[in-house]
Amino acid sequence: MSNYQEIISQYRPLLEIIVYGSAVALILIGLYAVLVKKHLVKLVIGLSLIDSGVNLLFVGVGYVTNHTAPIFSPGFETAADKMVDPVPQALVLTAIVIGFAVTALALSLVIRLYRHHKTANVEQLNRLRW
Amino acid sequence: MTGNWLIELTGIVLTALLAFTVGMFYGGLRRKVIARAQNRVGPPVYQNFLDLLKLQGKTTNVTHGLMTHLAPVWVLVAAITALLFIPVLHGGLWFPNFTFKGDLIFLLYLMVMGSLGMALGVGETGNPNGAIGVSRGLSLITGYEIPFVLSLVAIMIQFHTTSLTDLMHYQQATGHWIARENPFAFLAALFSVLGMFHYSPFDIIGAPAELASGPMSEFGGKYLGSLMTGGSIFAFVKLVLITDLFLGGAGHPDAYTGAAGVLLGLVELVIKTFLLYMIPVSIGIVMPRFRTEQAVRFFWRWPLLFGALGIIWAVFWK
Amino acid sequence: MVVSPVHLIAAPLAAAFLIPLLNKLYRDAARVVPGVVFLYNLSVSWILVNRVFRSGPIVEVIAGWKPPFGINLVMTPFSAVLVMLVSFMAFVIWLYGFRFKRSLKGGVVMYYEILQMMMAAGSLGIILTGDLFNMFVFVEITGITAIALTAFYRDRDGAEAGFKYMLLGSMASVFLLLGILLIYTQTGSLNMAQIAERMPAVATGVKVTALIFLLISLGTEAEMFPLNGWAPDAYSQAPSPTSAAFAAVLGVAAIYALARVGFTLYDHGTVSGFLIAMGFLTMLFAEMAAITQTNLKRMLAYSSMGQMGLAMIAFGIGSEAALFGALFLIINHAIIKSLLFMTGSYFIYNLNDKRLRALNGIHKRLPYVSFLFALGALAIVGFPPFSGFWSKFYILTAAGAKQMMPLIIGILAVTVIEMTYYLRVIGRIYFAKEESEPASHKPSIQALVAMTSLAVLIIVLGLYPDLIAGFLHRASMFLLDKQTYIQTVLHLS
Amino acid sequence: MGIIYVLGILIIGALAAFFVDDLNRKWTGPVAMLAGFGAAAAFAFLPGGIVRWRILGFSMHWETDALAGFFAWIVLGLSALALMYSVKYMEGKARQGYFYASFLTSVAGMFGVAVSKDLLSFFIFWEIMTWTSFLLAIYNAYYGVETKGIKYIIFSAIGAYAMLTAIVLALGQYHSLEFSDLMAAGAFRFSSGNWYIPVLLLLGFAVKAAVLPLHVWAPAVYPKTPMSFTAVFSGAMSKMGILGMLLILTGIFRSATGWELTLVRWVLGWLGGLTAAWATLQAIRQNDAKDLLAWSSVAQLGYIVTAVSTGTRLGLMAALYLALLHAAFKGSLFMVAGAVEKQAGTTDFRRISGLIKRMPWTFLTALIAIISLAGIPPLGGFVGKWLLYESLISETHAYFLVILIFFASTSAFLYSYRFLFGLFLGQEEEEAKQITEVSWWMLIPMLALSAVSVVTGMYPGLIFRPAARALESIGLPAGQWDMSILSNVWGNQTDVFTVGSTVGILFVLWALFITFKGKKNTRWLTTKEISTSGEIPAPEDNCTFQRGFFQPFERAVGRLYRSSMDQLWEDIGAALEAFFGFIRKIYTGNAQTYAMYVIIFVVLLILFRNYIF
Repeated sequence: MSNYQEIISQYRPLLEIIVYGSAVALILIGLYAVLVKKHLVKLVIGLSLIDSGVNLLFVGVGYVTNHTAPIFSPGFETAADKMVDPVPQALVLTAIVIGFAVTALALSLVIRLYRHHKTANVEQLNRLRW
Repeated sequence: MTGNWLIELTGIVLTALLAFTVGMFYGGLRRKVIARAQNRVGPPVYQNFLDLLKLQGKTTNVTHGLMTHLAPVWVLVAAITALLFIPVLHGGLWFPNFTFKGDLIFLLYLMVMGSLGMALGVGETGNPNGAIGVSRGLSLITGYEIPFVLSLVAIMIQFHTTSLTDLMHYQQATGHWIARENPFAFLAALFSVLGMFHYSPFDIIGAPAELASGPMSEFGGKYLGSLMTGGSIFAFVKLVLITDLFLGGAGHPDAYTGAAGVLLGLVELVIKTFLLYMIPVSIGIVMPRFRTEQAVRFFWRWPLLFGALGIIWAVFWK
Repeated sequence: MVVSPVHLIAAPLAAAFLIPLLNKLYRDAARVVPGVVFLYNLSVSWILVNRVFRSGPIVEVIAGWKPPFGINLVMTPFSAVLVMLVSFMAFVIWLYGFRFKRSLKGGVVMYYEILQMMMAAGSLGIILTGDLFNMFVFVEITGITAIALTAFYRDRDGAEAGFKYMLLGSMASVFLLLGILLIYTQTGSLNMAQIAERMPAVATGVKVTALIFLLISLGTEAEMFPLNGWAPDAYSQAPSPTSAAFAAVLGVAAIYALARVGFTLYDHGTVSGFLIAMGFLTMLFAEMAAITQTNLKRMLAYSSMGQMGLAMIAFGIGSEAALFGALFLIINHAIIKSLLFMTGSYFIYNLNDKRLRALNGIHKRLPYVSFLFALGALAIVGFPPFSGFWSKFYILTAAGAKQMMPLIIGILAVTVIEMTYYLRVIGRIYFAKEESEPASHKPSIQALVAMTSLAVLIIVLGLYPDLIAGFLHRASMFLLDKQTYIQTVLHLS
Repeated sequence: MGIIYVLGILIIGALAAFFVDDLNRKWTGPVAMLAGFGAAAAFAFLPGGIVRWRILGFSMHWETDALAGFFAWIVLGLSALALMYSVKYMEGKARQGYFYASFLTSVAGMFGVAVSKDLLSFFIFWEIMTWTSFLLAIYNAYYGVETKGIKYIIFSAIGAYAMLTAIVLALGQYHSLEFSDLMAAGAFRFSSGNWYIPVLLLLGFAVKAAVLPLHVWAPAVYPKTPMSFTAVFSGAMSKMGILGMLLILTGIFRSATGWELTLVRWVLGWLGGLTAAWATLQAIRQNDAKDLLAWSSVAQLGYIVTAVSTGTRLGLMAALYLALLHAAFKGSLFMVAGAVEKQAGTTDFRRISGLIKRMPWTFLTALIAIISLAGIPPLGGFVGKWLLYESLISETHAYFLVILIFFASTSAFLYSYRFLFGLFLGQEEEEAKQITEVSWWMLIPMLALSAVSVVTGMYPGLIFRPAARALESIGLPAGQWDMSILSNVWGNQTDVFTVGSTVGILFVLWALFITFKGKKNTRWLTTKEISTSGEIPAPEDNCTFQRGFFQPFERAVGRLYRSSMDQLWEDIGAALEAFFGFIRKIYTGNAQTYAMYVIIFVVLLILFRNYIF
């Protein structure tokens, strides 16, 4: 255990760059897809990517070196100050679930749209405007 | 001026008679003058009296309805009422009538009353020429009334009164005619007088050749007689009004008292009004008829300018 | 019976999950149960509102984690008023939609009722929650249910509107998450009271960036100007009771969240100018778009956006009178716009045509509904003696107290536009020659009761606004009083 | 408590009329009429008193002082008569419940405006009267709604919201909305530093009083409203604007530093004069009696506005006098138009003529009202004109303005005559033979209103005295007023009683003479038997001169007629709507664009965060 933590603390700057960098990259890639791509499914994928990026960001922020998982179990009742805050993780878990739900909903909408319009081009979906 | 209603009534009747007589004679004179100018012999001066006698003597009358029936009454009543509110002679016992009970603005409005009544009567006859004449006449009113009002307003503000009696009194007291005190206002009023008399070039209402004498065409007998009477009185009213306003009026109760004063005053009045009357008459001899819009526009140009100058003059004269 | 704010959220959620089961037992359970739940909610919120106004805010701790840890519900006078409003409107809308799609059996109606209940629950959650985490969750719950409801009719337009809503809603949720993340990294807490306490210590740059993210996300829900592309589509394509609910339930929650962020998490002064400016732009663009609409429900949707803009302006002005006006406006908007959507959808139901020109002379066929629509239109424009006048007047008074003449003139100029198109519709309804064939969908008795009660409220509040003035004054004062909020929530620990 | 009773009777009457209409249509009108007369009676016999109450922390204050009483009488009296007229006028028309409910509510609004002593209740009643009158304005048909009714409501809204702006600013500044408090604080003075408060308020009132650039709604809406309400619309509702002006300008009149009064006299006075002249010119060219009357109303209001702007003893008296008298004669004229419309089906001069024999009483009303309108002695209208001119000449020295007014009122003879000629004179149409006189239910209100003109022609003091009390109640010097002698500041007098009796006596005398002279032989002709055409026109021919009646005049005025304020506003409206149509294209309907907006918005906010937050 100590070995593992030492390694991590040694490479922590790198790790941070990797985690945060990939999170930002994911968000940007997702944004690119959402804003530029024309295919509905690609838009949905873009949204998914953004979601993942944000979640990753959250996980990264919530991590605290040398803390344990926030689980109260017999013998560990007083360990609250050594635990990481459970809230971000709960939030991320919820966000992932919600993201899943949204993606599912989005895909079902895409299917329906394709059925009605015979196209998946977002630019042709502007019957409702002005 | 007096509490004695009998004297007042006598005065009213006398004034009306005087106005009637003078007005009728002026009408006859006009016909004579025009005839002479055109190198004709013309009717005698008293021809109008003969015409009136004939008209009133007719017994068969037709009428188109109540308004037509009453139209001559309107005209006559308007003329007489206007006469009663104008001081025919300055001071004295007989001829000032109701002057102290009406001022210039009132007179202005009173003078339209007859025309409106006439217009209503004409309207009812259903004669299109009559209606055309009314339309022209009303348009013409908007023309000449404006310079006239301008000149009246000029005088009112110059002398701080709207009362005709006060104006006459001022002219008598100072000996200066208002025509001299405010020449522009006088000029504007003179132009308006041209329009008021509906003589050529402003004879567009009757327009003998076009409209078969227009408004008058459906009237005959007693109606035409009343109209003539009213018209004659009204002509005299207009002349007296201008005389009183600008030419010093007539009568010098301070200089001459009693019957002699009245008589002298009347003579003065007749001379002044006659000379005034000759202006529209003589212009009428030489000028051909305007079209309505030309006539209206004529009044909205120079006369209007003179009127405005009159007001400016009045403002700075003080 | 001991009640707590949890019931307000738990009851509809539980009922929503139970409905499929109950529907197996009793065929019309899906129709009846929501009513029971909403009635229960209404009575609970009535008790709670009384308790809040009598003895101060209620802080409800969930699962034993005391604030600032864990999750908790806070019911201040400000949220209490809105909870009451949302509960009431949810009930009325259920009543109105009782015979919704009565020709269809089971399934479809069940989904509709479930979604409506979920949306109400989510909205109540947004209003009641004391921490950002739950706010996020509830925003998402309402968002997803709202999207699903938007696409409820399985036609192409519904799907299109749903997709747009989905896209913008997801982006909003991303920004909400980012905002929460930033705040969390700086203050180390998700509890709003604690964040508010610690916020002054946070570096300005990060603070403002977080604020921007929060404003963007909540602004999307609250139909702020450049972010509201979804709104007209969603309002116009959703089923009619849902459109009413968008205005009366979702909109209330969204504007609450915006106010909570602006007033409690941050200082009011920070967001004041922004809210006024964006509120005015929202109002301006919405009304300009509304006047040229040819579709009744789109017109009403744009008008809703305009009202939200006005509410934002009021929150931006931020004086006590302005908040009073804002609260009153939110209440009026919920009541009147619901009435308009309800009556308007009966027109559409009868005509099978959403276009305005189809409305010509409809009053002959639906005299009572037309009358209610006209009443609502006059009220929402702000003609006295209807309730809409007082809210607008109070907001203007607040602006007048600060001598904001351009703003007043701007608001009123926009109101002229608003008035124009509403009165045009009234003109059409009453005075145009009718064009289309008569249909025979008379309103159901439940819908009539629902609409009439709203109309009565409009008139009663218009003639006697003092009825609720006391509550609103307390509520608006409490919103301004940040310290009390912090202390009330945190002193529990 | 009289105020409460009056309002209560009107509101209950409105509700009753609305619901009675569903039960039995026959009773709707009588119920409304009862409410109208009941309200007037309640106002007459119960002490008005003071009503104060608070709503949302604002105090409301209603009181019937002399000024409120004066205007309340215009409102209630005219409305009661109009409601009586309505009973038969509206017979057989649809949606009477709607009509009468709006009518009575509108009357309640007007009454409320008259008795309000604080700006908030003033505004509330003002708005009530506005939207109810809008409902009435669109009663007749939808065809006008898009442009005409909407025009009314837009202009009203602009005016009302200008007022509202002033109200909230005044509240923010002075923390009170009572007229008396604001007046004491000098809120209505241009020199107070908050010059925009009186300006905005005056703008609001100017819309209702149809002052020049804002007048276009009136000629559009008056003819389209049912005539029984137009009588009130033009007769009473527009006077509320005059009342407002009086209330606002009192402070300036009372404690005038020179330039404020001069400003009012110049701007408001000239606007009023221009309104009068312009509207008169427009009225002259109308071919429909209702349009003509509508424009004439605008013109008459122009006089009143000018009269108010003088702020002098004669001028203010002229304003109040004309306000009441205009209500009387324009009310009866609109009723005449309504009567003709009901009996003949149209009021277009080109389609009917010669109704005098068919509707003699209606003609009599029209005649009296028109003479009064034209200001010809000896009827009441002359007195108002006299006061106005004397005030402008002798008190405010507005010499060129008086010329303008004079031009307007001289030109008014043209349309006055046109109205009478167009409907009642000229040759009779063959179809018009079946037309009959209207019911006495309609005639009595018309004749009653005409009687006002006749009586005031001889005894204008009947109006002067309450009007003088009204002026004194707002602290303006009104002075002594004789029963029938008018006198200006120079002491020149006009005795209208003498005038009236002289004219009357002479008229009767000569009328008797001309009637009885050769009476036996008088033959009454039809309008077809005219001498100059040389032959009697065939029954189907109609020689009446109706088209282009004042063409020579129009040619004389010329270029002025080519410009149109209405067109200007409509162009502005169209341009705005086109602009809105362009603006809404930002909602492209493309989901991606919306997403792009979000991102751009975020980026902008982050870039400029230091300036925004």
